[in-house]
Amino acid sequence: MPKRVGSSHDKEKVHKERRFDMALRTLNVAPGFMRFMPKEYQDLVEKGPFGRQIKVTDLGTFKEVLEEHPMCEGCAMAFFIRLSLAALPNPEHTVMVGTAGCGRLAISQAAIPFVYGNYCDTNGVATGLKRGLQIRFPDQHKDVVVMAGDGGLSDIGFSQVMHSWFRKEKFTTIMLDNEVYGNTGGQESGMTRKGEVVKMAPLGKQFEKIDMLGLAQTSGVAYIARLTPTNPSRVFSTIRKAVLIAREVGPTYVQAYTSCNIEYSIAPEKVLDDARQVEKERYGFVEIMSDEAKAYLERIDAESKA
Amino acid sequence: MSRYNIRMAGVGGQGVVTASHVLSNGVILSGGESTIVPFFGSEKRMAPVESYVRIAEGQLYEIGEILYPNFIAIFHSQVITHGKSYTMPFYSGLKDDSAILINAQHPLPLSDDEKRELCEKRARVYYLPAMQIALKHAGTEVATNMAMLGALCAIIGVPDLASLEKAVGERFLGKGFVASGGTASLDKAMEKQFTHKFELVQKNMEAIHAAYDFAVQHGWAQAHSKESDLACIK
Amino acid sequence: MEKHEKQRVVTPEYMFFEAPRTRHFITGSEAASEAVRRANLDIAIAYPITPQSETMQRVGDLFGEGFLKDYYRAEDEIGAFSAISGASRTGVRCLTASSGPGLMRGLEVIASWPGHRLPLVFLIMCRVINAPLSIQPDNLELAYMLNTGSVLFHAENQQDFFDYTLAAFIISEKCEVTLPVSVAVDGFFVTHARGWVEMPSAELKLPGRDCYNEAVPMIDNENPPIRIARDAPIQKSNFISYQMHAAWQQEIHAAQERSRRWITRYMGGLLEITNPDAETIIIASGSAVSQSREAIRQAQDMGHKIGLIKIKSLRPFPVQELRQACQHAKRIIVPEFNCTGWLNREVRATLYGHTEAEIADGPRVYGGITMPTEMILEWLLDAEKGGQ
Amino acid sequence: MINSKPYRVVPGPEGLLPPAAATCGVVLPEKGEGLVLGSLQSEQDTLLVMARELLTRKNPTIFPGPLVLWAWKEGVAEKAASVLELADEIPGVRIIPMPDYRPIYPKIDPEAVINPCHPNLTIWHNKIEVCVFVGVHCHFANITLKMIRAGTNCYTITLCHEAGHEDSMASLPFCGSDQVRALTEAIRQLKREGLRPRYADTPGIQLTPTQQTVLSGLAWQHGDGALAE
Repeated sequence: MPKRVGSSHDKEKVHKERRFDMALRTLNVAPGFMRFMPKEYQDLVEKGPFGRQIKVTDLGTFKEVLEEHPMCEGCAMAFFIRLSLAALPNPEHTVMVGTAGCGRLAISQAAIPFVYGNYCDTNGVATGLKRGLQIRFPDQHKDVVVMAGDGGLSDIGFSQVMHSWFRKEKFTTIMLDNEVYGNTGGQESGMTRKGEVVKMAPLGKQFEKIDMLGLAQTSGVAYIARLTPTNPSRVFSTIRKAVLIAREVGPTYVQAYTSCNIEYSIAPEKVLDDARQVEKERYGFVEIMSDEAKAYLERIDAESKA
Repeated sequence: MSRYNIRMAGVGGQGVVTASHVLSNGVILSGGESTIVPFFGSEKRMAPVESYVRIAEGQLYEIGEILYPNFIAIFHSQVITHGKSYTMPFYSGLKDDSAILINAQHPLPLSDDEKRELCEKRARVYYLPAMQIALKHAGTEVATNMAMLGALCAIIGVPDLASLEKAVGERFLGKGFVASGGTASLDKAMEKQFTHKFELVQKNMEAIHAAYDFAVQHGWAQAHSKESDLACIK
Repeated sequence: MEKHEKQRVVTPEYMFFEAPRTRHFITGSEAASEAVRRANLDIAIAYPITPQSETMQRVGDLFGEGFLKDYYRAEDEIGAFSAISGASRTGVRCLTASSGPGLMRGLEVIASWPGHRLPLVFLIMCRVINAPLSIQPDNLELAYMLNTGSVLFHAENQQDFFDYTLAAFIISEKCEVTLPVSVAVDGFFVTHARGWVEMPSAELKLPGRDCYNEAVPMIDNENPPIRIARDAPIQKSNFISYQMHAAWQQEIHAAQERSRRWITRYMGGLLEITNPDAETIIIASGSAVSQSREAIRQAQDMGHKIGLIKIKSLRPFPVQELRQACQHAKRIIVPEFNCTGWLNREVRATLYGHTEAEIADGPRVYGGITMPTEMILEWLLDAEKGGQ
Repeated sequence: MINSKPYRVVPGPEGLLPPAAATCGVVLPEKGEGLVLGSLQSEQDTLLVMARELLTRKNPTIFPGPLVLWAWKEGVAEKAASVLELADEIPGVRIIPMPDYRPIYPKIDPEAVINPCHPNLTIWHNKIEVCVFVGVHCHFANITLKMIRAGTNCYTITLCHEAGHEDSMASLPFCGSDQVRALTEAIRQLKREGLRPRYADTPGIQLTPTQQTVLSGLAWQHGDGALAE
């Protein structure tokens, strides 16, 4: 059961626990100022996910870090982002990195530090963030999570993605794969499927969808997963594993099918049907883990049970 | 032909930019000069969209946003109620003795200050049930933008309806128009609703005519503008 | 114990002005890395390009010796500059460097640092910009740097390269500045040549970065607010007025202005004047200053008194100081090591309406050659003749 | 010399955007000094000007930023307390926070927050003609101050923890709780000297309608401050 914050006793308890953690101090409203705080902040302080374990079944019982966002109605990407942010093992110690694309419209609204730099730079910036945080807080896990689109990671940001993997940088890269440049209005990306007629591919795309999973394997990424947002608890466990393994073992990569219902003309209410179909026909659920990553997961599972 | 600086404001998907193109082209077809420039952010849902139409007899040199309009067309009430406007308040920069056309069935609850300022500017404020007109006459609320055009056209007196009809035809039947972003996708969806593209044009024109008549009947037409339309009297 | 832990932290004032110094005959690359040794630097990210590499590989050796906490060779300049921007956001002291084509490659990132309010030091070892290719010195790249929003110094020699680099870290991290500081030097002429450099003891180091006293929150989850989206929201829309973007740009240039106080305090001013009462004046920056000094000596032997204004800070530019210094000037020449004459344009724009002097459109060399003192002398004598 | 007259930082509205005062020659004060309308003054004179403006202008409002809203390190609770003491001395004052700097979707509630992406929504809506920024990171304070000067007639006061702000009408640098308390004392002094505050009849802090709604809607909130140290 999630820790419910109701009675003053609980409140006191939560508060005491938080005292030991610097990050949670940024959630302590200064004495006397609570009544001037906007409701969303009061809710985040009282009912937020910080400093406690959240399970997928807890959705709806706590104040999520992301609620309002300006993405399209029925957007699968927005849904996946919401699930992923809720699944972060320690949102109070997580930094998100994004780049141009639809996703950042939602991610930037979340109650998690968000870095938006330039075109192509996500995995370079994440490298610097991770190393800087490592210098300043050598005894504290600080999770850095890149969340960007297929264009941002497989085209313009490709070099930095690959090199962050070669260097074995310890952070998570999540691709929001809508198989098109959605934000700029539907142009071909490297992750568009061969033959699709989209903008800038007037004759249909001439080459195959880039095999990012294969590249990740070749580069020695410790945990690799490909999924669709059809199964929230799977999204939860995948994101969680990816973030945890990146702490100790090495780079992790999650590729999620997050259809663009505008550019691929999917009715908002059919978005999840489409995801199910795509999952069944070609996307599937793929999970590739190094032995070291497996051992690590087993170890922390055993520790948490002990 | 008077000089008009028209600021059109609405939210994504309403066809604000389309309406501005049609209006502008209609003016050119009727022998005048006109330019437009659209602006939109990159938020996806209910994003504010503005388009600026300049109308003149002679050559137009200015570019960019219209910061000091003498006509404002509000396509969606959220422009006012949610501040979905690039400049705040929605009538910022409005010249004295200008007109505001708002798509709403009933007057919006403006604050006392807003009412006072509009009154001081001697602004005429017209509420047009554009969505209802579109539904009734075109059978789809997507034609709301066309209803707005019809009333706008009646109020300022340009272009003539024949030119406007021609412009609507060019927009939906012509090959030269390059729609950006999601507009092209919307176009496709619209086309599916009608068996013939001609029908689409015809329905749009019906919305335009109905709104035009509505405006004329209510005495909004330029020649008949009444003192009672002034914001301070409402 | 790491090497850096054995160093004693001293105030910037002590390091710059009071600590006893000893003289060393070293290259510019050595001078820069010696500055880094005393800078209490946390992380440096490098990518090789001539003539910058010597400095940054020496910085790598410092990492090996334990003076830095992290260091790596990045995949390219965009990778290096992006990563250093990530590190700077977390509150650690940061360094990177480049030359000519590398700088041009990374320019998108460089120009974004100020807007992201990122304190860091960027060393520029000037080199010809392609095409055609050359590895020789030419400082055209600084023309591109002038409008990036970065604070920008132009060092004349090895001593300057040492002093400006150390000062750059402190100025960059001042709250009201919170900007990258770029220290440029002409490649080879300084980086690969030896000169005398006076340095305080290597047992001293500057205080570390005080990141919670800066203009923006750190991305570290340890300081408020918990919702940090501190990078400029780039859209024009209902909830972000265009004004924000405009005010943001103003603020970058205002921050640059605020660095004047610290440049004056730590570097003795934005410019340096020799022979202030001369009617013929040379205005120069970088290696052109050294060449000018020699030309002035020769002119003096011939009975001509020539003034020299060395521009140390290109951004902010010493506008008032330059106007003041040129009030009584009759003739001005602006020797430069680049084809377009960016310093000449700066000088003309600054002095317009503030001086009666003739401003000559040169002299200039470019493509990778030094400026012979004879050339400067020739222009000086021409100017004097023309002015009569 | 052209433009030799010192630049004055006066309340707006100035139109599209005023220049940044720092680029017009206004320099930041040293410790012990303050800035008033762009010129350097003693700390005490600066405090008295601030005090007078706060007592006499319309709808005085304090805008606390993240650095004072969240008790994240030693000294913040103390400073927050000093800000509340200050508020208690300004009759009719409101406290509207700037809890973060992000662009807020879908809508800024001007009775709940002030946001650097569009600060004037809050100034206009609440007809604020004098305000105090305290605990806002300098970058965001500076861009906010310029926009306020562009579009409103609000007199801006900054109690800056760092080097101060050229673009506010009155600015005090290096402000800890002692300086905030010195401002409170200056207000008391003016009152003792016979200055009748504009809102003398409405003592205490006024909640905005949104703040009242939130407060009455949530029972747990009555233990205000219970979470803080």
